[in-house]
Amino acid sequence: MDKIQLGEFIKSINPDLEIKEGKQYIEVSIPPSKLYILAKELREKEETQFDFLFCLSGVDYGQDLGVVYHLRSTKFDHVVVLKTRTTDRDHPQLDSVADIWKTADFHEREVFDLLGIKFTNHPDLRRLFLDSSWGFPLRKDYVDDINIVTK
Amino acid sequence: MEEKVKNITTDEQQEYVINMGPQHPSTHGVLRLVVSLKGEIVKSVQPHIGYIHRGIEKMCESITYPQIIHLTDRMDYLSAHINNEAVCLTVEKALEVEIPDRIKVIRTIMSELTRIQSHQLWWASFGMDLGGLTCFFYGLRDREKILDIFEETCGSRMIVSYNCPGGLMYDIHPNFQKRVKEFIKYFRKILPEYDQLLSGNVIFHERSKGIGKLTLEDAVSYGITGPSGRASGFSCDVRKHEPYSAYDKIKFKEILFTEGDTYHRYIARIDEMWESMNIIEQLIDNIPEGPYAVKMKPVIKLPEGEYYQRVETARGELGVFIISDGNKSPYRVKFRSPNFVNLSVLNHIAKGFKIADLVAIGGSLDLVIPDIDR
Amino acid sequence: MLFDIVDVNSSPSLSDPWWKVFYDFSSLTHKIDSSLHNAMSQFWTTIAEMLIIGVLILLFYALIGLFLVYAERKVCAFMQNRLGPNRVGPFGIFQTIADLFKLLFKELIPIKNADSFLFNLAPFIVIIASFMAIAAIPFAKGLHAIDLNIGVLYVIAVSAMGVIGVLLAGWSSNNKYSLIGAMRSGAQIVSYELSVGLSIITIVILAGSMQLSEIVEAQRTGWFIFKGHIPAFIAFIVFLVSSTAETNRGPFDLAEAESELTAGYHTEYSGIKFAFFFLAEYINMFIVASIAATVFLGGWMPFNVGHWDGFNHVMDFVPPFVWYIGKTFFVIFIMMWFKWTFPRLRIDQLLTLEWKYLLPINLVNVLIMAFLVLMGWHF
Amino acid sequence: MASNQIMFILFAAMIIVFSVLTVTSRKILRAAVYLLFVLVSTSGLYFMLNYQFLAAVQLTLYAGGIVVLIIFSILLTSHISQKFESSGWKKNVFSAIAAITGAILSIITILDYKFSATTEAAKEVDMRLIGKSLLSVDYDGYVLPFEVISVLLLATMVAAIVIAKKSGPAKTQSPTLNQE
Repeated sequence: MDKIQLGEFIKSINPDLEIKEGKQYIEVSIPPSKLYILAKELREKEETQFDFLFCLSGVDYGQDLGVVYHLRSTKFDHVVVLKTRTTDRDHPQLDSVADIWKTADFHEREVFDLLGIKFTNHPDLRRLFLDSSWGFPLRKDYVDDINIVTK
Repeated sequence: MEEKVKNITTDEQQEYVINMGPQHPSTHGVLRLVVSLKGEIVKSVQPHIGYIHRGIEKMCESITYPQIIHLTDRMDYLSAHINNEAVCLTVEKALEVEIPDRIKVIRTIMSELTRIQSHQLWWASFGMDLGGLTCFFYGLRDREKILDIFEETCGSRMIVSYNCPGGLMYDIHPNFQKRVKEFIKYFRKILPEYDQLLSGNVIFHERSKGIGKLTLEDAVSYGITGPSGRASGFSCDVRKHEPYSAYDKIKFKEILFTEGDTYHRYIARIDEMWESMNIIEQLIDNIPEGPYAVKMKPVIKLPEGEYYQRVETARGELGVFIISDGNKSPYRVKFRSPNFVNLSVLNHIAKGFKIADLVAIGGSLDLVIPDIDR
Repeated sequence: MLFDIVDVNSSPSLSDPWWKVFYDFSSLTHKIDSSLHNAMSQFWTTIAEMLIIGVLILLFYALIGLFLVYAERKVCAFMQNRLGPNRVGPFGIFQTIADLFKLLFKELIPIKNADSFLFNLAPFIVIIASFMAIAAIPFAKGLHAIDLNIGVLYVIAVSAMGVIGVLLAGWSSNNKYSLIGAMRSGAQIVSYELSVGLSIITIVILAGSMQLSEIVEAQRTGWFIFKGHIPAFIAFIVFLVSSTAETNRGPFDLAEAESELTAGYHTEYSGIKFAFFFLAEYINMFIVASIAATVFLGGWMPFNVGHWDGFNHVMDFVPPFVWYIGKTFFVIFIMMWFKWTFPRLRIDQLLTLEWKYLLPINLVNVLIMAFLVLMGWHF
Repeated sequence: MASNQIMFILFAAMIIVFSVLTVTSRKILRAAVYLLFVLVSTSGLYFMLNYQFLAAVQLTLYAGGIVVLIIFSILLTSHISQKFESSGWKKNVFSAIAAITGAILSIITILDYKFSATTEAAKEVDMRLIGKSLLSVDYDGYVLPFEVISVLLLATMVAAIVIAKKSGPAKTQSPTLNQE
């Protein structure tokens, strides 16, 4: 499937989704509550088979915290980008996809460590790089006068 | 006698936990593996990382794009050139700059040389992990030859920073082609020696065949890329699937196996060295004339948007994900580093094997710790 | 007598050429013994002889240790395209002496929560075991400290005691790596002792004696490795493999596998205590190599071929001590060659090799050898 | 005093001292090491008597074999910080009585035996003789005990393998380290 067909297909799964054709990949914005269901469907549907989560990045959008999932199918070689964001900066929570793609285990731990987003149902959500005395350094409002040299 | 009774304990307490690392000869850097053993059998491996976490992603948010290049060298220092290329390609893609063929060809040659030297160092240390200390010196001896070529052209041996957005830092040295050809000729003779020393050895076969099996399904699910993934049959070579630089113009094989054990991860890398030499031989005589860099604006600002570029480093797929808000420094940079992902599978495939196998499996995944920590 | 340094049975005959008489150390030791007897009482003679032998063996021990460390570094360097030590003295020959001083002056780090008595005892057990073994080895005709009539059995028995030191070291360090290393080493040495013993017994059957001097004497007409047909050769190979394993050297160096266990049982040792383990490893290598040389390669006997009298005369002219040392270093070189080319085995493969391959081969080999000897088919 | 006597006294003293230490030591591995010293000193006595075969067998079997096995099993089961509790006075009294009774019995037996003095020098043991008598079926041949012992050892080995193969409940396994 090419980008347009893929967009239409995803639209057919869930018509409420906001689908944008990016410069490279098709981008799907999705509310956190629907993320897990869609991810599972994309993984399992015969037509899509997104079995390879090649990148999972947490992003601080200023107001919101979000996660971007880059999915690829090893069979059809097509790519989709899922984006989700939550407005709750104090207790951000998203569903974990670690049981769909095992690689998400480490990636989600990294996001939790650096951005403080909690993933529900994650098998082993501990901090990865830093110890608990640190804040969440990839957030834009993170202040550390000692360790970070800003411009 | 009471102490005796106390000593007979539950199953959980019977686990014998040892810390491999952060300073341990087989972890090749500051990786700490908390290994639960039962006898010599590994029950679980919990990687503890972050000992050299430098926050490269955070640092990138406050520096300009050409400066980022120099940080990427420090991630996977053995694939320094390919890491640089990834960032350059992202920037060039975002700015929609047309890159002349000369730059593409030189970048490809340099990438493949980087891949060979990385595999040589891996072979050296892998041999050492298995107890064959001579391998280490053989591997390093040959790696020096490539580093010499790098030094002549890039001015630096390991942390090359040879790429810059829009092309290369400098033109190639006049001797470059000659020396690369000499190296290929030399290494074609030397590489069978590697087989004689290690791959042909019975003990090595016993130590590596059937050890740490990774199925195709798990490889895809865990996202294991590079030679480790291809040994399991996961066709994940970015050079084939999303060709960049000059890879669309040349012929080469994607090394694929189906067994996915330590032995085939090893063979995949050895074969990749042969394949890299083929690639270099196709290109080295046909470097087109032209400028070595495109004129770029003095201050590079990426248009607003999200850009993703994948490249194939020596260890797997490196993804560079840049979110730009139109400033001279990126809003968010994410490096999808292959080692970070490859490490996550260690517990899964090392379970149930012996502690000596854990070392072999860890060696066959070819982890570079600064790339894990970033 | 226990401290009888003289081999009474074989006094030199007058018909031998002068150099054979000259090379026979039994007359020299006789002379020393009798002159000491004349000078002092029986008691003080024994004490004096003990002292002389002790000092000589200590000196020899230190020299061999120093030389073997140097040799290992040079051999490994040449196998790895390096130069090896080349700064201290010509060709770096004083490098090991510099190392020795470094080890002597290094701090002995006391280990918290270690069993300090056993921790300090362990290196001594290891080194004493190798001391005791070296006493029974015939360096040349009439040149050995004690010539027991069960010499082979004695050497095997004593060299096996070194493992106790290794086990103690591993346990008393209170370090998990050390403990794993000690366990491996225990399992390994206890199993491989069988093969070492059996492969020597193969030759004992052929020689009909356990006395090392007699075994050497029996090889006057030909080394056992040639005399005993294929079984002797198989026994030699098995002995090489299993003795490499018994001395904890690569590719069987699981007890100190540095890529897995950092340094195994001697992880916590430093300074001179570490040097003891280090030295004992090399001396053990020397001991097993000299047993191989004595039992299979004719000890201090020169290399003679049938009726080539001229050739044989030239060979006879080379002093027996040189022959002995040459053969020993040949075997040591082979063991170093093993170490620097092979990757390490895993513990289960190591035990499989012993129990499933070497031991059955050995047992059958002993039977074949007994059959050969009974039928008188050997040379 | 002759050197022989000095050596004998030395060995005897070592045997006595280390025997006492073996039973009084509160750390199990130390006790095993003291036992090793006792056995090695005993083999020293054999060497003095010129029973070289016996001495070497003592070294191989007891010092090299049994003590290694004991140490090995201690390594598997006990931890370095472990100590024996000192036993109560009742136990002490009873063991003292048992020990003294044993000592009296052996002393009586030794005194009863008529040691005949001899002027002959100690004989060198002929290895061939030992080998032949071990396999001889004559009146003082040892082939029957030899075979009985080998059958016993075989049975022991089979039993050991059966126990090792049976994956028993976790409780029977050692807490520190299991060699598989």
